[in-house]
Amino acid sequence: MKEIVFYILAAAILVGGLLAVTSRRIFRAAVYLLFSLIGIAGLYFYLNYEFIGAVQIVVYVGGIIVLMLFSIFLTQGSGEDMKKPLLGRVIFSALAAIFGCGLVMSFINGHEFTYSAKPALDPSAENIGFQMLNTAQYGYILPFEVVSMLLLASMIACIVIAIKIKVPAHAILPDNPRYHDDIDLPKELVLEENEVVA
Amino acid sequence: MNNIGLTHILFISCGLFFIGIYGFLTRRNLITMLMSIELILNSVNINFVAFNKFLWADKLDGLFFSLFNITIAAAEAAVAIAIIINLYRHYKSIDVEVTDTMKF
Amino acid sequence: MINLSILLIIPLLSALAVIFAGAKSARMVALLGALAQLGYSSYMMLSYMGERAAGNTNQMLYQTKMSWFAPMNIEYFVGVDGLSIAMIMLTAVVVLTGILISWNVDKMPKEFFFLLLLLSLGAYGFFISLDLFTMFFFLEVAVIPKFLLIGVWGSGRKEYSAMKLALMLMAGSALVLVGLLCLYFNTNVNGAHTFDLLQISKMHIPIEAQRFIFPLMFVGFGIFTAMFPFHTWAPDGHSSAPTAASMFLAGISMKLGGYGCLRVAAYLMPEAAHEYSWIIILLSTIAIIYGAFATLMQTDLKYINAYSSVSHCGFVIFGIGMLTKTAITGAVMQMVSHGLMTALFFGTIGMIYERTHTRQVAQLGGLLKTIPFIITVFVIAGLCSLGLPGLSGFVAEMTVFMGAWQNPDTFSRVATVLACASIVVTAVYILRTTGASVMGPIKNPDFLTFKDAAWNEKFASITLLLCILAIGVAPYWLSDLVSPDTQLIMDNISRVVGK
Amino acid sequence: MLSTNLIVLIPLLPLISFLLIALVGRKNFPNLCGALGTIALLTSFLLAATVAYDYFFVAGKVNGIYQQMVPMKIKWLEFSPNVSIDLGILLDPISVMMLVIVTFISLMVHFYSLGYMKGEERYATYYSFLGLFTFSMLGLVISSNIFQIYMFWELVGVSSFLLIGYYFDKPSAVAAAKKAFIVTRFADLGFLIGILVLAYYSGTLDFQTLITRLTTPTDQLHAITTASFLGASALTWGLLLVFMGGAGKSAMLPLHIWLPDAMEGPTPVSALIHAATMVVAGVFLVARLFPVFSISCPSALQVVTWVGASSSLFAAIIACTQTDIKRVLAYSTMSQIGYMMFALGVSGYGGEHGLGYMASMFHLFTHAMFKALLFLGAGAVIHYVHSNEMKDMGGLRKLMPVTHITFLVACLAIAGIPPFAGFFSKEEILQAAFHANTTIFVIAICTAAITAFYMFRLYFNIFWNKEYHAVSHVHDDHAAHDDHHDHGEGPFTMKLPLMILGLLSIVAGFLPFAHLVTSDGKPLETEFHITFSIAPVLLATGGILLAMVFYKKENPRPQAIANGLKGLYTAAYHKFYIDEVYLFFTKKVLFNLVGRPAAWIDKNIVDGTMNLLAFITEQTSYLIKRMQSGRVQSYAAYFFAGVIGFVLVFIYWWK
Repeated sequence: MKEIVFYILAAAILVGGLLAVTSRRIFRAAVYLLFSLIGIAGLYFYLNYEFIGAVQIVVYVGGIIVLMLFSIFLTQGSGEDMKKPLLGRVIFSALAAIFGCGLVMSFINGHEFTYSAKPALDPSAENIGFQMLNTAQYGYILPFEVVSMLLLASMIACIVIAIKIKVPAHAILPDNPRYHDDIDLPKELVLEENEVVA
Repeated sequence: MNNIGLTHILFISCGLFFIGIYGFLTRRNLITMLMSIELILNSVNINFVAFNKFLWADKLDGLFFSLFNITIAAAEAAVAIAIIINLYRHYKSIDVEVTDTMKF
Repeated sequence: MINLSILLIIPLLSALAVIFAGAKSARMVALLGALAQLGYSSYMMLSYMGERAAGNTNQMLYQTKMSWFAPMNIEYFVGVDGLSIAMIMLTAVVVLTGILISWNVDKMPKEFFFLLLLLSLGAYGFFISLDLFTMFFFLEVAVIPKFLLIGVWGSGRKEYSAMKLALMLMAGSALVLVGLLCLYFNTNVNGAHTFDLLQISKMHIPIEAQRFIFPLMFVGFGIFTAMFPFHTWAPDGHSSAPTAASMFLAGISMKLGGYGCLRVAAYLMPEAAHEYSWIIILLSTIAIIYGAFATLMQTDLKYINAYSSVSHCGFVIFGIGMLTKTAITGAVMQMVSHGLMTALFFGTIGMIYERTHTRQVAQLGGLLKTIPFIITVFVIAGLCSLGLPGLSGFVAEMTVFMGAWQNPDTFSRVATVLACASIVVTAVYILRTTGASVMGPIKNPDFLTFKDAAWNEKFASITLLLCILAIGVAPYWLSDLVSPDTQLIMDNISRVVGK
Repeated sequence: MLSTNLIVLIPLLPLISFLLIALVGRKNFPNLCGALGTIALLTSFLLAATVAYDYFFVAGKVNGIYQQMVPMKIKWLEFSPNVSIDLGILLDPISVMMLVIVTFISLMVHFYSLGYMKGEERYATYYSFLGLFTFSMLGLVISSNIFQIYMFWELVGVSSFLLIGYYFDKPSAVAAAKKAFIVTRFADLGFLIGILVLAYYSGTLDFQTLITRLTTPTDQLHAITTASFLGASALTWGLLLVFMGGAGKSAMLPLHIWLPDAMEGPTPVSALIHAATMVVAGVFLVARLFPVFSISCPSALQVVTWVGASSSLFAAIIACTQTDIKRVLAYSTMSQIGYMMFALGVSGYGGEHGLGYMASMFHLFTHAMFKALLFLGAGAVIHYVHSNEMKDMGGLRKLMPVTHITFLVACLAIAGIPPFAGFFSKEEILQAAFHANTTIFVIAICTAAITAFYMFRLYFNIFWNKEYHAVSHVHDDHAAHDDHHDHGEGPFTMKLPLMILGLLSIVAGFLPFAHLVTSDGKPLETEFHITFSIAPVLLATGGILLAMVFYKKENPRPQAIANGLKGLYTAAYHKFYIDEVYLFFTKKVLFNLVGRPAAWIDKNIVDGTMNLLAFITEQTSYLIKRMQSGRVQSYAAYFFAGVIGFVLVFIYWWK
């Protein structure tokens, strides 16, 4: 029974992932990715790590996928097909991936893991929270704080990068001839002034 | 349960990783490339969790690593998307082939 | 008392002064600098001769030693012997005349003279250094300005030539650097390594190391002296270079290589020099003969002189390869002689070119009638090149031949006979050139309007001519100046080889 | 007596005259340069005559033997403690004799040129070159060191080059000058290597030491005769190579090709350089090393003999067909020098055996007189006619009486008719040859007959034959003499040397030469065999008569003979095609098969390799540059490939 669950999860993860990287509709790709991520969350549940499975669902499914969907809406029509990947590259990448996969799998297969015999620690939210905010040895308070700084920094970065500022063209990129007004350039190369952003 | 060991899970994560690689190498759309990266990150997370579960069940460190990974992946995705949007404003496209000005 | 650092300070100061001088007065400043340098060098030579006559038997005189980079034992260590003095005098004369000949350069004169003086600084530094690293440093100083001089002030395919020359010379100095470092790590002074030339000469470098280092050094310096088959920078470089740069290139720069081959390669690694001498002789004999024959077919005056330089510099390498005292003395004399002669040759070619705007032999003719002074000097330079007694070339070549013949094996003998045969070919191409370009009927009516040499050109030519005659008529002073030091080099060689 | 300072002045005076004229005189007082040069030479000649007198009659003889003296020796360049080039003066009978000949002929030429070269544009330059030549030649003859002789040898070569190329705007003159220099230079290569060989084994460059070491049984002699190369001993090689240098300068077969062309120079120059002095330098050189040749290496002397004999016959035959009078004289010079050479060759060393040596030197002496006279006379004729060609001449005997008479004297002298100078010297040579080798004797006597024939062919063609008609064309090099019929036979300055030389050509034969110049310095008693002389004189007379029959009056006989001997005649007329062989060798073989390939290889293979390196580098950089495409995915692919590569390396290879 458990095996069946596992294989279903595995199939969801792998098939979802495969479809996510091959589908030519970007919206569908996002949805396939969603399935794959949910499968991974399922795998965590299957391993009895409920907390991390929940985080996975909340962050990925609730956050990142939604973010991606928004950005898809912002950047392009979701309906039409994406461009076909270059055939040569597809072959190369596929071969490389299969070869690499085979290589790694053979290593995994050949390796004898020594399973731990010690009593398992309950991965409950309580235990996790206790150890994470612990300042003693093996406590994770410092990484926790660092990650919070990182999140703050990335938040600011997102705002700075994505914000729209109107500046005169020559003030931004004085040296690039592409942005000079007095040079005759093909039309598609000349940007309108209001399109130039920081 | 006994039949499903660490190896099985590692197979999954390995497959997922190379699927991600394949996607990253073939996809031309930046957002889909970002998706591939998410797959790769997730495969890593699976590994952490699986190792923790099977090899060091008395500890939680693998769990923490994947937790932080998820956090960082979120931050990364956010920044990446910001960059993608910015690029889109410049080039009117998010095709990776277009963004090749940093060459030679 | 002589301070050798002054030899470096004068060109350095005059180079700086040229920068701050006006565009018009730059040449005057440069001339004064060169004159001061010549004066000081002559004074140094005289006092050196005085010291030697007074019985000073130190190998190197006027030594100065300062630590430069202590962790690696790199020192600013200078000193001179007869060999370096001959080279320094040559440099001083050629630089002075080079400045005079380019008196009327109108494109960026300040930069031109600055680079010229910088080049001379490199050459002086190279000749007086006794620390291998310092020597290498100055060698590099003497390379870079050439690139600019040819690339900016040159003519014809100047970018190509400048690039070729700079790359090949750089390759040469890269080889030298590798050799230098290998040598350095094979030295041992109380557990530390040293670059000190005098100390290295006294210690024994393992023969396996010598076998590896010697070719590196010799080829590296050989490129500088246009050794076959690494000579191809010379024809292109000379032909594109402005007159003064050609003079410098052939007159001094090629001597850097010869001096290096002798002072560093052969002196410090005598066993390897002995082992490899057959290769050196082979290559240089090829260079001599083949350079001469290649010259026969050239149609451009500068190419003619460039190829003949390849042939003549072959004698330098040939003399070194023969490893007898007389041959090495001859090689040194050939360096000096060729330096003066080729500078004179290039100088007069420059003067002719300035007037006719062509260097093609076929387009010249009958110039002897219109510009007799320049042409007379040109012919004398040619006669010196073909080894006329009374001019310096004869003395040098004969010394090399006499020295070479002292090796009794058939291989050396055959090589010597072949090298001797080149003097016939030399005569053929020199006479063909002079016959076609300066004798015969006047080819172009424009030639009749030419003015003969101006004061600066006369001054330069006469200075060089006097030096050539001084060596040609009274060679013993040069021979006496250098032979004690070639004797030392030979001692070093015979000590290990037992020859 | 024999003050060193005075002897040094003999060569130095011409040098000073050269420097003075070249540096100062040419610009400031061009017209006085001739006089300056002549005065310098006159002084020089007087000094030389004094020295000769002192040497031969006062100071030179010790115990009845003429000694070699070295009054001066300066170390010039030291190669190794024993081997050095010294500049010195070596006085012995031959060098003193040469001093006199050179200064005297040079003086005559200087004097003659005052009139002949008058009005030339480069009059002063001409005199400066004459000074340079005379200096070099004098330096050559007094050399005490084999390398010193080589130096002056080269210097005479270059002054000859300058003088032949005197009319430098005439392409033929330039070509001739080049040819002369290059051919002799080629011969000098042999000389140089010969010097190297001799110097190496004998361990010295000094003539006296060298000769002593190589003629007496010493270690050096043993070493040089035992060392062998290609079957001949090092001594033979050395001497033959030295002789090669001499043969080049003396225009011996097959290195003679430059001499006829050298006639492009002004005629007085031909008289000085290419008849009387420089061309006998080869003979002088062999004479200088004669003890070594004769005592230690007779086989080399055999070569000298045969080269000399064949050259003399060969040149005589060619001379019969030439029409340019100076070329006839040039070939006759070559023929006479051949005489001197084989005379040396058949000679032995010392005493009675040294007859050939003495005869050779004697002939050198007399030949200098009458050959200079012939050239100067020819110069006068050319000056008058403005042409070198026989067909433009004829019947000049009434127009140029002095020239006619002196020329006749010279022709009689060279033909060996008694009592003119040539008779005596030639008799000695023939006697020496007769005693040594019959074949050589036959060749010699044939040559003598042919000589008489072609000289009188020349004489009759110039002075008799048809009546003289002035040719209308005017030579470029004599443009200044448009009014040539006004100057008649030429000024006094031209006539006087002719007369002096004519006189000497008559009386020089009576000099007691055998008492003065011999191989070992001891006087030699020669007897005069009247019976022996009959045959040569008769043959010579026959030659003269034959020439008279053919050429005294215009007649079709010469043409008929020429047609009869067509093959031989054409071949001789074209100098037996030796020039063509040389041209083929130099132009076709050396230039096309060596020079051109060398230049091609240099441009395409050696330089091509360098350029190929540069090209490969450039292309590689283009290739690598393309990898830096700016495409993230490519980078990722490289990265990925790299990771896999490292994984493989670390797992399978780097265990």
